[in-house]
Amino acid sequence: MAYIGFLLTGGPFDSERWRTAYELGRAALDQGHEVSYFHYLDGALVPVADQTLPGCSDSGLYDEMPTEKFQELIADGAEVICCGLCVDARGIDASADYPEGVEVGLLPDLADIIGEADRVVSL
Amino acid sequence: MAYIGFLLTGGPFDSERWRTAYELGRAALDQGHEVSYFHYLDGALVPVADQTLPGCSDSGLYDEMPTEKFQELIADGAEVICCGLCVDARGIDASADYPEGVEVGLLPDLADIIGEADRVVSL
Amino acid sequence: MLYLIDKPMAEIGLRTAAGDPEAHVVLIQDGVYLTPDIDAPVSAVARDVDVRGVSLPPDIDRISYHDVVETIVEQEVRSFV
Amino acid sequence: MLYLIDKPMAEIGLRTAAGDPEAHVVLIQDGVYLTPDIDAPVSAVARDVDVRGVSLPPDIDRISYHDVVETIVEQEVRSFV
Amino acid sequence: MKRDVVVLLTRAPYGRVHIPEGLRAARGIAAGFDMHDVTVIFTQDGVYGAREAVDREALNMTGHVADLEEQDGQMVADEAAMAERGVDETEIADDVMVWSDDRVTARIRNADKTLDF
Amino acid sequence: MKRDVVVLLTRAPYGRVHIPEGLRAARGIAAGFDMHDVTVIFTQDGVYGAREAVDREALNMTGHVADLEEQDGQMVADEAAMAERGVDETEIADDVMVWSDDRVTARIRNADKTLDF
Repeated sequence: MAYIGFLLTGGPFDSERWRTAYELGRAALDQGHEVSYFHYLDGALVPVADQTLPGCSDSGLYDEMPTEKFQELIADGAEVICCGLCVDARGIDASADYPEGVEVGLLPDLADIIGEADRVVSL
Repeated sequence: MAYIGFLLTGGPFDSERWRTAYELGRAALDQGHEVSYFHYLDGALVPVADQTLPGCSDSGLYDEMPTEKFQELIADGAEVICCGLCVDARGIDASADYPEGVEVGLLPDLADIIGEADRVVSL
Repeated sequence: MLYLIDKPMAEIGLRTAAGDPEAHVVLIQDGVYLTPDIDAPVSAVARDVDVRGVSLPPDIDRISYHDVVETIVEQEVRSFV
Repeated sequence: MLYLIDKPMAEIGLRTAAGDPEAHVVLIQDGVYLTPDIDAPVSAVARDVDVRGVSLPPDIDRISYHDVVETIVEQEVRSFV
Repeated sequence: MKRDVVVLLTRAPYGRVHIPEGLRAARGIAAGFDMHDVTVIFTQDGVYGAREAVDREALNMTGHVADLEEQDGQMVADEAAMAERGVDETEIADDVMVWSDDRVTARIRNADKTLDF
Repeated sequence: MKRDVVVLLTRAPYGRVHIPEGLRAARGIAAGFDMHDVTVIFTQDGVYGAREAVDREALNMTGHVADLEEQDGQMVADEAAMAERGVDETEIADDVMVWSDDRVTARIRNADKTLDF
């Protein structure tokens, strides 16, 4: 088993990076690896609850919304930490806006992931 | 007096477009013109209340946070409408997350701005 | 017609301005890094120039937001920002 | 070493991969539009290829997310995404 | 007042919402009170989104394109942007017209208003 | 475990938070429990941010750069990216080293981990 850490700086609607982070994390969990995410910059917007976009294709990027994808990863054992400074900068109220399981941390958490993970993928 | 409409699709941290929209709107109000904003896509994140980023320079982009800049424009007479679909997609709770004066609208509001404004600037 | 040009949309923006004998190009945001090869007066937004520490060539004028708005009110604008 | 390459970071990413005789390049996201001129095996993420309707040249393989992760676990990775 | 509006789609189609949401805006403007005339132009990396081979369903384009057509909106691909990216005219979807550099830029200059996504 | 970390700054400095917040991350990593070794490389459009003439104060760089220096982090500008953009070595700030293409890319390959902003 390996430990794979992800740094995600992309937001939910401006690039595919959140989705790539999800797909790689999904595959890693399926293969029995340990997975941590550190959401930084607009990555902090990805797990915000209650995202809805009507009429989305079942085969596309938003078959489920980004927050649902990450809730699924958390349920399957992934650790998801959002940078508290980025949370505050965006006016996100973590206790009200994040679903259960999303943690708020700080840069020492990213430093720990870098120190402990076998692989780090920056997206 | 002219009527200037702005379409803002850029978010608060990924490009300078919100700031350009502010500066041009500020100058237009100072010159006695009428100003409307339609915030679309990540533009809907710009007026979200309670943004804080510590240690920002007084001479830089975040001397005040984007939401404060737009609250100032609203106080000085600008109309700020956020696209409701974009609001919902981002998990923004308009009544709780937007400061007073920020309206939620739909694409017909953009169509009206295009029909009525003397100039439209897309940012 | 005033043409606001930023870098990401410079490709279509400068082509569009090039076909207008009355074009006035205004470089804005990261557009101030550009030195467009165009037969038209070119200005650059002063604030965007200053914070980036860009040295403008002598044929590019500095312009304030105030003057951009004055010009936009006088004539139409196309934004490539 | 595996090199994940998207378009916005292709400039530094492909230069970095070019210096590694053991490089395996994986085009990902908008990186699948690229046809890198590099002396290394090149793969492209299948899902990203399909949704964009890109026709891959014969020397670029398709790769699944599952296989990307397997390869990342076997060897180090550099992400330019 | 009814306006002649050009909507520019400038970004690559997948991974971001700009092409589908730009189309949503285009048909929303065409359907509004003034019933503006709307021309959607795929330019720069947006031309990738005008190709027949893209998965329009996965890109959430299908419904917006149908609505836009119903409002008599037209879709155009910018030949100069295609040439720059090696996209051939035969690759462009049937419901998208291919216009030359001159025609595209003249259309943008002559529009009443332009928006970009 | 203490790691050798490269932080790549790839975007133009003004209008987005990537350079200051990338520097914040760099010094945060250098100051963490493991005290990682950190090299910040300004590359692609990021090299504009390594120029002496940028207003570091307005870009919120000053404090992060000071903290990074205190943690013995180093800052490097990528000469190949500079050449591509017409940025001369004389324009680079005194506290940023200019490294050749080979040296930059070898450093990235040989790092334990890389991050980019």
